[in-house]
Amino acid sequence: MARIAGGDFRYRFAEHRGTLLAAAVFLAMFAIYGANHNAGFSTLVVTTAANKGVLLALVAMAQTLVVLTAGIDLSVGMIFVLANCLASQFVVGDALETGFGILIVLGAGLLCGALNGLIVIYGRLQPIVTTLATGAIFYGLALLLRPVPGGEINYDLADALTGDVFGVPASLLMLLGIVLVIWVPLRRSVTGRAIYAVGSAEAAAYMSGVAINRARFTAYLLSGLLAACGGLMLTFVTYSGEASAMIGGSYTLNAIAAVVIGGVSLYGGAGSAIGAIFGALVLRTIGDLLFVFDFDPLWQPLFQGVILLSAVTLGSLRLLRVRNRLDLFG
Amino acid sequence: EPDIVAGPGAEPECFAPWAQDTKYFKFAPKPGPYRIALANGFIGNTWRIQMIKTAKAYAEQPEVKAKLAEFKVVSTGEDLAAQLAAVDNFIAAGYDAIVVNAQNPAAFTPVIKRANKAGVVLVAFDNTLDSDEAINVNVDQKGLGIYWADWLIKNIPDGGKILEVRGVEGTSVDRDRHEGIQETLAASGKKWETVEVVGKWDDGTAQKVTADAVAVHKKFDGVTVQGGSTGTVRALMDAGHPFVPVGGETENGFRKLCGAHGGEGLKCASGGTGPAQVAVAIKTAIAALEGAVVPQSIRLPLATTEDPNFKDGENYYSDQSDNFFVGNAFPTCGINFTAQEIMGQSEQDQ
Amino acid sequence: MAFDPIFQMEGIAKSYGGVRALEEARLAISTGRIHAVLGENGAGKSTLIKIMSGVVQPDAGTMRLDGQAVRFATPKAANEAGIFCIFQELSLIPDLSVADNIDLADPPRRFGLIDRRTQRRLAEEALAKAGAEDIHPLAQVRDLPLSRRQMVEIAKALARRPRILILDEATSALTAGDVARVFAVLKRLRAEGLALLYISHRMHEIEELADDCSVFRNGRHVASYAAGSKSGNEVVELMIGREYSHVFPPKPPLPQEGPVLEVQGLGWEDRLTDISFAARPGEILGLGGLDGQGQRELLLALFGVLRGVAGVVRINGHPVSIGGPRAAKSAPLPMALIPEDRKTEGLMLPMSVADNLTMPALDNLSQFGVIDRRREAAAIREMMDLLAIKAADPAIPVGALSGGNQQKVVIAKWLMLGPRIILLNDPTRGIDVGTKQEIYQLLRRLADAGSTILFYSTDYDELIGCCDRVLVMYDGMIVRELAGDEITEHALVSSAFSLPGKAEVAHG
Amino acid sequence: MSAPPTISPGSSPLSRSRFGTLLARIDRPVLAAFGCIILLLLVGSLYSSSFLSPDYLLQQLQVASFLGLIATGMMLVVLLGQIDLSVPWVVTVGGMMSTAAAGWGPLGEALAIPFGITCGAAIGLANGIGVAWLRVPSMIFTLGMNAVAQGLMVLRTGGFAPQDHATSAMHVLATGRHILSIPNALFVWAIVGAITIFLLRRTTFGRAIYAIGNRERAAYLSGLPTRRVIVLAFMASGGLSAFAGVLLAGYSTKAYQAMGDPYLLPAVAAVVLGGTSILGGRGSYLGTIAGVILITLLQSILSVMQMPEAGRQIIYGGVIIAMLLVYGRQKRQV
Ligand SMILES: Nc1ncnc2c1ncn2[C@@H]1O[C@H](COP(=O)(O)OP(=O)(O)OP(=O)(O)O)[C@@H](O)[C@H]1O
Ligand SMILES: Nc1ncnc2c1ncn2[C@@H]1O[C@H](COP(=O)(O)OP(=O)(O)OP(=O)(O)O)[C@@H](O)[C@H]1O
Ligand SMILES: [Mg+2]
Ligand SMILES: [Mg+2]
Repeated sequence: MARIAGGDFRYRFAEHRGTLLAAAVFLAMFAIYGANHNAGFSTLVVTTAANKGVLLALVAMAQTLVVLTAGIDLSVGMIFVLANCLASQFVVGDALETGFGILIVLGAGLLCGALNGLIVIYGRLQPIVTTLATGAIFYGLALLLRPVPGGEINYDLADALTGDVFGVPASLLMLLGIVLVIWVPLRRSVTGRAIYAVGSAEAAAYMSGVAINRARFTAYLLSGLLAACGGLMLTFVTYSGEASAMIGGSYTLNAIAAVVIGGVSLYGGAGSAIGAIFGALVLRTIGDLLFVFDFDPLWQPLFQGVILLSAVTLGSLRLLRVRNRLDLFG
Repeated sequence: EPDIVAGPGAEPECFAPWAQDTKYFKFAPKPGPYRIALANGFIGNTWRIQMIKTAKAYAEQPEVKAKLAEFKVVSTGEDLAAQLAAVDNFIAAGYDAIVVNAQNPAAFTPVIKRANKAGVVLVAFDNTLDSDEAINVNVDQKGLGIYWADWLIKNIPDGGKILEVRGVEGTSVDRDRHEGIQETLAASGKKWETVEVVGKWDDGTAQKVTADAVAVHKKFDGVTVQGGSTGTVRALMDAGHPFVPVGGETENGFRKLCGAHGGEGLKCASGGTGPAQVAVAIKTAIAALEGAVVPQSIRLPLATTEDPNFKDGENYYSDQSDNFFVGNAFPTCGINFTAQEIMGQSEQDQ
Repeated sequence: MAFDPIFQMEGIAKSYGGVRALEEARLAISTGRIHAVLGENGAGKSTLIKIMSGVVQPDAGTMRLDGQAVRFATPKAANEAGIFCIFQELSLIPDLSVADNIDLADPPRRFGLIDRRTQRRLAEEALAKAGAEDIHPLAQVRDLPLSRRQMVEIAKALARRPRILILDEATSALTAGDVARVFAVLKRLRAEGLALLYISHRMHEIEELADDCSVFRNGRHVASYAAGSKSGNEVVELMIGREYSHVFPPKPPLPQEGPVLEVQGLGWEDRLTDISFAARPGEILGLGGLDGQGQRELLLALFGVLRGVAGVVRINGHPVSIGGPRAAKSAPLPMALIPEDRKTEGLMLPMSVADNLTMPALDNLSQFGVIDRRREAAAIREMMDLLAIKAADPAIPVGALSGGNQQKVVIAKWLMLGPRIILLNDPTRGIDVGTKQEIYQLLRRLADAGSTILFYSTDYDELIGCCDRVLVMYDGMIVRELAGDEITEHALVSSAFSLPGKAEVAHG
Repeated sequence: MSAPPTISPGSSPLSRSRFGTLLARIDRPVLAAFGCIILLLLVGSLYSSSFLSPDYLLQQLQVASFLGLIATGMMLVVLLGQIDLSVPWVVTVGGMMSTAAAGWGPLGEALAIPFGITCGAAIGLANGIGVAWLRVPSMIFTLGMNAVAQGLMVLRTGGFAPQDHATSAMHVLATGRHILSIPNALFVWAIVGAITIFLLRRTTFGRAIYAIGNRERAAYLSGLPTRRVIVLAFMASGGLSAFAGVLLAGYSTKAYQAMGDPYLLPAVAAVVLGGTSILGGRGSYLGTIAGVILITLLQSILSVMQMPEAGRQIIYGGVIIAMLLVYGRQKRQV
């Protein structure tokens, strides 16, 4: 039994290696950042970092769910933007109206996710193409809703969620809540495991009697929901809505990068949303480093590009250990 | 927070109030030299890069340099949240003033609050803020539309078919310029038909959509283009479209063409405010820090030139890049950059 | 049969696109019996059981379970009716743990969430039932060797408490030891009153296990009979529908030329240690021993696929260092490797037979990278005739061929290169008796033509029947060399289990 | 006898259809795409008859040529089962570097075009190495390279190449119409296209691309130079994107920041609408041609119809989905 127990640890570690690595990288980078910031780790600095980190983290979680099914979602950014525009319209007024507005926003996210899911499952189109197209549609809707930037939000709620609770950023607590309410149960549920199975070996999963379509659908559904949560949060941070293709695009792509840095396999079936969250925080911290180190503004884009490239290339160090060339192929 | 005081303010000819009822700010004077930051958003286009170069050129000018302990520029890219975070960081890091070119004018309410609480002077330009809590250095976008429309009305005696090449949809700038044009044309009493296409302020896009419009509608009597003016005129020339009056932005390339073909009927009105407005914003910030009384909303003069006044080396530079934005002179503020001064700024020096 | 059947199929028909996989097929199985299904590749065995287990839907026909007519829309439905299948193509999820896989479809739950502890316990029980206690329930399936995975597959089925258990060539990847254990399990299950359906190309397995047999040919049911009521030859002839004899071609005396392939002190990681042997032209050199003792690694090492290989390899006396398949093709004597898994390593299933055939030889069929269509076409025709590849048209996807013909394509595509050293990695796995015979004869022809053949097989009869010499490997070392009539089942088995210390290590 | 890759069958390993039906199925996407083009023009002609006028159509083909070059490179990469997200800034690199070269006196003037293309190919080389040797998923590596390319351009030029004016050669190539008023750009695309078709159908390189796209492991064990092929494909993609950048610079007589941004998603969409499987291993260049023309027309017609951006986006997405639902669905597994 001792053998097994000893073994257990090894296996469990192997399972979470990616996540742990991402977490370590983030902590290191953030330490450097704080150490060089005039204001150090003051509440304002941390809260500021948290607020923008959580935005990307939520979208990255959304991306993770689809990537786990061996798909890719190019529309998360646009769902994010659409939710932002909806929120700037409906999340206002007294508690009741606000709550109702939030339901509208999240519901819209679910609808978008459902649409993606249905097209991928019953239309049998490739996820990447499907979401490329639906992304355009979602953006169009956002633009209908908000021809020009503006709108408003329940300011008390916004301040509460972008502020801090006894020095702990409220946005982080919200993220924690979402992880506990959505990710953790999913990870341990049958459907959650089915999502991994589908991503890892669809045919085998089907033969084993796994409910493939339900798994896929759930993944897209929750992906839409999480992206909408992100959009909601964006509205709290910006007090307004904007139908910006630029923002949508950059969040989609950064989410993919975050997912990879977070140790989720783009081939599906392996990885965790927690890892993706840390991946997102790593990406954000790259941006912050620009602030504390005195880069010429015209050097900044190059610096960010190089760091991003190195971050995603880090994984290929494992190649050095490959002894059987066949292991090089997926 | 600044005190709200009665006008008139300092240097009224430069810091011109937006309207009669514009309120004035007076910040508690601070001893210099100052730490000033420029929180830029997107950087990947010509206008923004020239703006940053101009800002640095201005900060390098001796009399300005003397007043600055530090001038820091950060570009946060497309992402609005990142720009807001940058402003918050500057506040936290105790900068005296922050100059922003907002990704989205509506979004700054929260940071303005925080800035005012921390006694930091916040000055917005280009994309100004929908707020009267911070200083806005405004270009009269609608006025620009009116300016172009008037030019067409003046040059097309009895109305006709106008091609309007619009900017990036969903932005207030595009909306204001568009309204300025349409309202003026409508008010002119002449008969106008306008065809709208979206040029996204991008030469390539503008050129493509113009070409399409010409291929389909064959002939226009006049053109207005919010940006990418060079591309639009190129498209007309490539399509062999006869030269007609054009109201466009202040790209050097546009003015080059106007200068070259003015004789052949390409009657241009080139107007806008170049990236140099960042200099006015910085100047305003310094003034505010020194305790001068400044309007909350400043109206920038438009830098305009019409046919036949295009002069090489004066209001355009045939030896310079087409992409260069020319309207860099604000004489009333003692600001006048030649292309060389801006281009001279090499990337390395900090 | 005396027993009244628990499950019956009548007049089952199924065709894929143009291909008729099954027509008028029928089958009846009873509890407490092991029913063997025999047939050539493409006879329709897998299709039949895919229909039984709800993976595909029949075009026509009826199925009865306990007398009631049934239809299974999905594998799930079949499972709920107590029918479980262990497929020829594995149905495991590589990225999940063994435990996760074993109760993939309906794990133990608490408050709607998966109960890890119970799951762990059930997994250990199931593994024990299948006689595979050595597998750690938390290990990722991805990290297990093929034979271990096959055991997990079996454990997975047992964990579901089946009424009818189907094994479609479930043993084709197993080592002798595992096969013995599985057989014990199957016999116990029979005793417990399960109905078992067993598909294998291994006659001796069937002879050992089966109570009833049904033979299929070209998608039709040709005969059902009680086990042992027919001689093996009759059986085989039923299967292949023609005269059947001389399975293995005669072994000519070896030409006494010097060795073309010499290996000295070859080692790799901890999987291969101090391998030394030499092979002569015209020789078929077998690799024996339990599965996974380094035979595959040895072949890969020679083919240049492994990194950091120690030792010397000489071809025609020249030391060579081969950096990969490409280099192997252009070695002093061209080399070919018939890989283990034809579906993922041998073929591009969706591409046409033609494209697959010419893949390795493209360089020879082209000038400055431009393919010479005429020569290509000729080469393809030649190969298809040489190996009698049954394909309606070389332009159809190779994936549409049956296992045997696919395997022929894998071999043919390398022969096109005219290799002088041929490495074969268990080439007859899942191949029917008739095709095997063809392959054995082909190998001998190639040897007689002067090629040197290194032949790894999980199957003793093959080694005995085909090889001039056999190197028995254990734990990455050559523990014994058998030549001529030393090569007996007994010698192979005994030396396979022997420990490195005891056996006198033979150096070629 | 041997099947040209253009009729290599469905992506599902289990597909078992016969040769005849095969041909039919494979041609369908291409036919459907061309069908949609006709449909689109007819719909357009309801708005204005000039959508059918030759000079409008030639005009569209000229603009389509730019996208066509990019989509060609993208297709090669997609056939490998990869994707190239570095298109936007590689296009810009092509434009800026060629115009920059034009600044170096007569020699630079002459070498402007090849130089621009070379710079693009160089980035493609980096992409290829990242994917083939470092084995980073192309989805993410090319994304990073795109950021790096942007950084380099912003830095190198600080917004303006010291010389960012296109050479007359570039201008002529992009906008000239010398032979019976057919745009030169169209000839450029035609030539590149012809070469691509030849490569894909007749050469070992093409065969290797399809093989790798289907199963890299088997291709490697068959002794194909998988890495070299992958790198070459990415270099081709980079070079062609840069070439498009060169032409775009010639088209608007100058290079400028972010000039490639509008081309990434349309390129992917065009390739997929043309029936190429995004998973690799299957697709025909004819389809890509159809896809490119389709996308170009769609954008142009919607814009000329003065459809507001919102509507344009929704229709654009809707049309892509609708068309793929008509013919782009892959067969169900098992
Ligand atoms: N998914 C499919 N699509 C097309 N044809 C198929 C498919 N599956 C099987 N076939 C064809 O149906 C016939 C029967 O195949 P099946 O796999 O049942 O044979 P088998 O008896 O299992 O052969 P083997 O012994 O090689 O497993 C073969 O001709 C095969 O080519
Ligand atoms: N009853 C029999 N009579 C004559 N020859 C037989 C008989 N059974 C099998 N053979 C031949 O002996 C060889 C070994 O027999 P078998 O059918 O067991 O195949 P196998 O070698 O076990 O194949 P596999 O690799 O699937 O285990 C086969 O190739 C077949 O040609
Ligand atoms: Mg079978
Ligand atoms: Mg078989």
